[in-house]
Formats: sequence, C-alpha cells, structure tokens
Amino acid sequence: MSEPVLMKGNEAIAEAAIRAGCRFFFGYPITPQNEIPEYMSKRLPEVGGVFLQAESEVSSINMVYGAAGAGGRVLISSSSPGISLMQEGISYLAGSELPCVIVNMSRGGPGLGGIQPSQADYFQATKGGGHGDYRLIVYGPATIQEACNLMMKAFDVADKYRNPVMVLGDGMIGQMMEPVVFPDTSEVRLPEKPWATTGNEGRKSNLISSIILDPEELDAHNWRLQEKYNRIRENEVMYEVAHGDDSEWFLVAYGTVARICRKVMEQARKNGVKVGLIRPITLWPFPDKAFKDVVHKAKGFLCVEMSTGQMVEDVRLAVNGKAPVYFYGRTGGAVPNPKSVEKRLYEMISGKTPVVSDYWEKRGGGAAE
Amino acid sequence: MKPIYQRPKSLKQVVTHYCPGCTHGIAHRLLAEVIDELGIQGKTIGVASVGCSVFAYNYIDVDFQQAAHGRAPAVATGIKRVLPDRIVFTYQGDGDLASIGAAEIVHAAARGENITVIFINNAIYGMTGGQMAPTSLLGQKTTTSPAGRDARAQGYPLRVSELIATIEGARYVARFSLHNPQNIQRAKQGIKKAFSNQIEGKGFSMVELLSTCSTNWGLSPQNALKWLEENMLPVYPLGEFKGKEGE
Amino acid sequence: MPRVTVFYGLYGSGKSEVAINYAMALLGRGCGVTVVDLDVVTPYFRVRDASESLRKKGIRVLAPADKMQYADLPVLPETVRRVMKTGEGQVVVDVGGDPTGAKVLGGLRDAVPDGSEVFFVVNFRRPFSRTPEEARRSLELVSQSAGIQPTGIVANTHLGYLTEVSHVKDGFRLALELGRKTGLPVRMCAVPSWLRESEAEIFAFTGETPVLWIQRFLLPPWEPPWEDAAW
Amino acid sequence: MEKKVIFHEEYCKSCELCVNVCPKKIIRIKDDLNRQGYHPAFVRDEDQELCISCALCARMCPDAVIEVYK
Repeated sequence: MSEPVLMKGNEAIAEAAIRAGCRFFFGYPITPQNEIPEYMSKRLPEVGGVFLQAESEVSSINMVYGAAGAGGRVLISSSSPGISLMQEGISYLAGSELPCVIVNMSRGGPGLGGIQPSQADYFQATKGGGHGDYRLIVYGPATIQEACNLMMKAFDVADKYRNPVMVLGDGMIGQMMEPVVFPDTSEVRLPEKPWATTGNEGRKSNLISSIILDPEELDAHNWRLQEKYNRIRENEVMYEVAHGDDSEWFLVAYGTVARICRKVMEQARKNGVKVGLIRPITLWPFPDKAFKDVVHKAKGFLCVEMSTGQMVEDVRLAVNGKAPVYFYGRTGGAVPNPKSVEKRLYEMISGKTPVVSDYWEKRGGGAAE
Repeated sequence: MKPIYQRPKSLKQVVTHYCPGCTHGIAHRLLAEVIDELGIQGKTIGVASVGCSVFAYNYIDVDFQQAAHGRAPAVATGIKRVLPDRIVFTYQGDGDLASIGAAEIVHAAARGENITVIFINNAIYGMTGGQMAPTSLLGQKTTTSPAGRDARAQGYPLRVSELIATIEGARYVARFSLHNPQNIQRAKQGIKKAFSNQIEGKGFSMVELLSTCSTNWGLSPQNALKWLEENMLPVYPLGEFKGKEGE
Repeated sequence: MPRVTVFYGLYGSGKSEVAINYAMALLGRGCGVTVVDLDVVTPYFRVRDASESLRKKGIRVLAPADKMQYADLPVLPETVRRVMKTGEGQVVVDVGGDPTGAKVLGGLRDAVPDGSEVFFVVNFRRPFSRTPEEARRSLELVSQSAGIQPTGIVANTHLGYLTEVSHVKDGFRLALELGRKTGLPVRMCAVPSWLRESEAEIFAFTGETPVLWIQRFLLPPWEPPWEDAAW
Repeated sequence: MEKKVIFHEEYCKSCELCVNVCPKKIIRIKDDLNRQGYHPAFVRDEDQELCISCALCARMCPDAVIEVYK
C-alpha cells in the first residue's frame, strides 16, 4: 500500500491507468475532463508511453482502434459531445472485439449543452450509442478511490473479454478532490495477445476487422458476441446495497448522486424511517439481482438521477412491476440537493408523488423544485 | 531459364474480386513486389479502408486492420505508435482519403507520422456504384452528377498530392499513373521509396496512383486506360511533389 | 499590510479555499474585502460557486457576469483591472491553477500594484509537488507564466477528510525546505479548522508563522452538515 | 519445350490489357472458359520463341496472371 495522495478524480483516473500498465493515450480536449489528457501528457513520457492529441474525437477513437489492435493497453477520455463523436469507432471496436478503456466525464446535453455534471449519457453508454448489437461494460464510480480501483479493473476486464469498457463519471467525480491510495501494481503483467496485428513473422496473418457480409456468418458472429455478453452478465455485475435487510423503501442512484442519496438515507434512518440504498456499480451489466433480492418486501423504489430519467427504465425492468418505481431528476448541471431528495422520499412514502409512468405524463419528466 | 517476372510471394494465391482490368490489382501487385523486395513481409501491417479495396487483406499476405471509412491514417497512427519498429501502410481510395477522411490524412501528414499511404485516385466512388468523388473531373458524369460535374454546384476536383505536399510533416508526396507499363514501373519505384523512407524513419510518405474504374466509367478496360491518359493526366499532373532525390 | 494579495499555484493546491478563508480573516479584522475570481481553467469548485454565501457574510465577489459564469471560456470579470488598481478595501485575488491559469495574471500584471503580496500555495500531498524539488519546479513554471515573482509561500498540505496533524506538520517542514531552496519566506500555514483541538501541537511547529484556519466553502453537495441552510 | 511466358489462367479475367502492350502481338484469348468463366489470355506454344521476355504484359496485368522467363 502506498501513501495516500490528494487527487482530483481526473488525475486519479489517469494515474490509475498508468499503474494498470496503460501506455497509450489518444484524445481531444473537452471540458470537464482536460486534466486527464494533461496529466497523461506529463506522465506517459516518464514511463515510456505515448500521449497523442488527435485532430478530433473521431480520429482519436480510431487511433485507439489501431493501437488496441496492435496489442497496446489503451485509454481514451472525453466528455459527452466528444463521446457522441466516438460512437462509430466504439461500434467498430466492439464489432472487431478490441479491448480499450473509455472514460466519459459527462456533462449536460443535448447538443453543446453545458459543462456542469450530468448523468444524461446513461442511455448512450449502456444501450449502445453506436450502430449494431453490442454492449460496453460500464462502470459508474461514486468516489475517487472507487474510480481508481475500477480503472485498474477496467483494463483487465477489457482484455479478458476483448471488449471496450467505459468508466462513466458524472463530471463531479472528475473535478472533486479526495485522498486516494493506489494499490501496489508492481506485479502488473499484461496478457498475451496472439490475435494482435504485430507482423506475421512465423505465423499466419492476423486480421482485425468487423466486416462480415454473409448474413449467416454475421448472425453467427452476433450470437457469439451475445454469448460473451452473457458471460459478462454472469461474472461482472457489481453493486452495493445499504440496509437491504430491514428496508421497505429504497433509494436507487449511481455515481456521485448515490453519495447524496446515502446522506439522505442516513438522515431518514436517524428519523426512524427504514430506507435503504441500491447503488449499481456496473451500469451494464445492470445489477437486476440487487432488486430481485429485495423486491418481495419493497414498498417502493425512488430512482434519483442527474437526467430526466434514464437508469429508471432499467430499474423498472428489474423490478418488473412487483413494486412501484418513483423518480426524481435534475438535469443540465443542476445537482439534486439532499433536502429535495429527502422531500421526494417522504412524498413517496406518504403516497403523494406519482410513480414513474404518471410522472412523465403529468410532469413531462421535469423536476421542478 | 532465368525468371524475369514472377508472382510476388506477398500476394496471396487467390482470385481478386476486382472487375476485369481494374488497376487496383496492379497497385496490389506493386505493393506486394515492394514488400518482397524490401524483405518486410513479416513486419508489415496494412490498414484497409472502406471502398472497393475493403478486402485488400484477402490479397496481400500481411497482418491487416480494417478501418472505418476515412479513418485509416488514424488507425495506422495507433498501430505505429504502439509498434514503431513495424512497417505500417494504409491503402485508401479517393472517397475514403479525400472526402470523409480529409482531416485524418492532413493531420497524419502534419504530424509527420512515419507511415506510408497508398492513395488510389480513380475520380469516382467504385464500391457504392459510381457516385461523384471529390476527385471527379469537371463535366464527368456520375450517378450523383448525372449532368456532369458542374463547378458552380459541385465544386472543383481536389488535388490531394499538391495539397499534402504543402505540409511540412510530409516527407515524400508523389503522383503516378497506372495506365501503361512504363508508368507502372515508375509507380513501383515511388512506392518503394515511400516504404524505404518509413524504414529509415524519415516520416510521412504518400503515393497517389491514378487508376481506372472501367465499370463505373462505362468503358472497356483498354478504353478506361485511354480515358485516364487523356482526361485525368491534364488535371492531375504526374510527378514527385515533395522529397525528390537530393531534396 | 498591502492592499492586494494574490494566491497562485498548481491546480488543486487549495488556492480558492485559502483565498476565501484569508478574505474571511481580513473581514474578521474589520476590513472591507473583495475576492477576485480569476480562475479561467477550472470548471467546478471555484470561488464564484461560493459567491452567494460569501456575499451574505459581507465579502464582495468579483467574478464573470452571471451569464458567463458557467461558460467554458476564458472570460474575466469586467471591472477586474479597476478593482485591482484602485478598489476600496482589501483585494484578494484567486488565480487559476497551473501555468495555464497563471497566464491570466500575466495579462493583468500592470494592474497588480507594487508591493502587493503574491503567495504560492502548495500542498505536498498533491501530484507534481510531492517533494520540495518538484514544488520548486512547479513554482518556477507558475511564476514565469504569471510574469510575477512570489513574495511568499502558503503551506497548505492536507489530505481532505483524512488530514491529521502529522500531515500538516510534514507539509510545513517541506514548505520550509521549499523556502530555503527559493529564498522565500513561508508566510502562512493553512490548517483545516477541525484540527483546532490540536492547536497547541500545531503552534509548536508553526512557531512564528501565522496559522490560517480553513473552513471549507467549496464542497460537493453531500458534504456539508444536514443543517446547513445553503440547501 | 521451356516456355518464356506462362499464364496462370485461373486468375485471368480476360481484360486484354496484356494483349495491347505486347510488342510482338503474340498474346491471344482462348475460346475455352476458365473456372471463373472468363476466356483467359495465352500465348500459343509455337509463338513462345517469338517472346522477347520484355515482361510488359506481366507488368500491365492487374491479376498477376503472367510469369516471364528468359
């Protein structure tokens, strides 16, 4: 264990990548994640790595494709509009089964939006923002320490499944500072990549490609990918449940919003209200199990997001009609404050707040204070 | 008897999907010859683009990556930065390189990326069925310029080699034509130089090859060569725009 | 006491919290105080984010106009030059982090009156200032970029909620070493206010150097106590 | 008889570019079809000795059909 250091989330993510053996970074500047490329541009040359600022996000994700295909451990980071530009490349990476780690420090949209924190890229991250039937493994860290740990894990998981992995931060996680301890990584050993295009000396030629014109073959390829995604569903789900044993009401949130909800939960429990918290850590695969375990006794789930309601759809699928699901959201960089979450929590408990479907009909998904 | 000419070793023993007389086949063969002569087959990585040459990896026997449309120079950059001692080339058509991938080629050149770019200019989109390319000639009829390319509506043909040659990072930029054996021989020397530059770590090289598309031009293979000579050469003059011997 | 005090340093060194608390200390002495937010590089956790609570306490905050407050642009407060040159009362300037942020100060050099205090804020628990030598290099880059030499060092070593007296003590010692390397005095030692209970222990090593107790203003929404009225 | 010019007919697409560049005009097109369904180019055995091994045909061929010896 090394000494704790005080780090911004963005810096910590960059340092974690380097300690995980990442030696290649491609990117393009965008707020609020610039500390990642800036940090990488200082640190990578020190460890014999390559930092390259591309001419666009489009180009940078394709550099990642080339580098990953050549067997490198690669990181790319951006924020919402930049991640949108990368979707084509991400689809190619998934289709060609190339490992890489993508960080999205998301900001408010749609369009150019703003630069304040947001969780409105949940759909894009978890439902496949690009074309075709593919999945990213998506982590939603809530603390900087967790962001570090997940970054390190992300590279291994990416290599294990030959799939892109996304770390979805919510802007806040990138900008705030917390003490971090980096695990000992002196033993990091990168896996062999016999499929990589490194020159065909002494073997048959390797090909990295996602073009499969024969419908039967492409069908087979897609189902093989699905088998892989099923393995990921079985093995990689991560979540945290607080007070699952004695709670009837549950707050559901990921990322920094979960920390706000935890505060609300603690306050409510001080007041004698049995409230729990479900915090998905993998946003894909979504932790359905966390809900299945408690749904038989749950009276309601309040999903809180910095969006007009995206993860809440997965919550409803997981709950599958067995309990009402409620929603509270702020968007565009407005962060839900603990008091208004608390207010919504008590409204849910007292039956004063509509469940999600009514909510959208009556409020247009808005969330006025 | 002594062999004067044999099928290059780096060219796979398969029939290509190209139309009869398509000069892609010549360009592939020249690439394979150069790879053989430089002895770099085992350490060369190609980047195939989107266009008729999307399956280049089926014909040239080296490791390959298939790139998204226009992004081959970015993909090649990624490969080269991970494996600086390997030889990396892209093989791109005019739609891929001069239109959708204009930014990628310009910036790869500006970075002086130590890669080799083979640029096939046949003044039309072949793969998608004969639409207008950025390199289509004025007056040229295509499926999306049925009345002929009109400068007022569709702009002018893009002279990519001249453009890239203005970039400091570009070390070698040359245009050759594949319309007769003499020019083919010159093209091969250009390709060889572009690869040798990379081996010597000199930086970005691009070879533009004027090519035919007899199918979409609606001409016989022989007449397509003639059309190239008569119509393309005046618009796209041949020569080494940058990196001539002694330069 | 000079009228204008400037705080600069690497980003994340704690400049903004130090500047705000310094302003609070001045206010406590009965001075009129204006805090100038010159941070054009950090998008979150800037002085302007605390402007409402600071204004309530009687501190003027000079930041880009409301409309531009959240812009991802290098926008400066309109009247910054005038306030720095001739503003009433004490002026506390919070410069953006790193050489990049410090460049803004370079453009305003003419507005910094002679004899102003220019403090380099350093946290030895932050990247790129883990040792006095690293910090010296960072100080050079920042001051070159700002075009203004520092007049002193503010020791601000902490580890967020994990901060213990030993961290502060260690950081103060490293700051003194940085001072020896650069010929600069350590002018303040910033200490989290919740370590006040150990003040005897702290005063024992800070000696003559004044201690600035830091109460945090720029917090994520889950950190302030439940009772805080700011919500 | 040792041949100076050999056509690997299975690759040939009958584009006839070789026919036009041959200075001796000895390249002909077969009546038979190859596996692909093209009439491949060839040089009659009796014309082999007319070949000057210039290899222009091989250089022009888009399908690497032709081998040339001297």
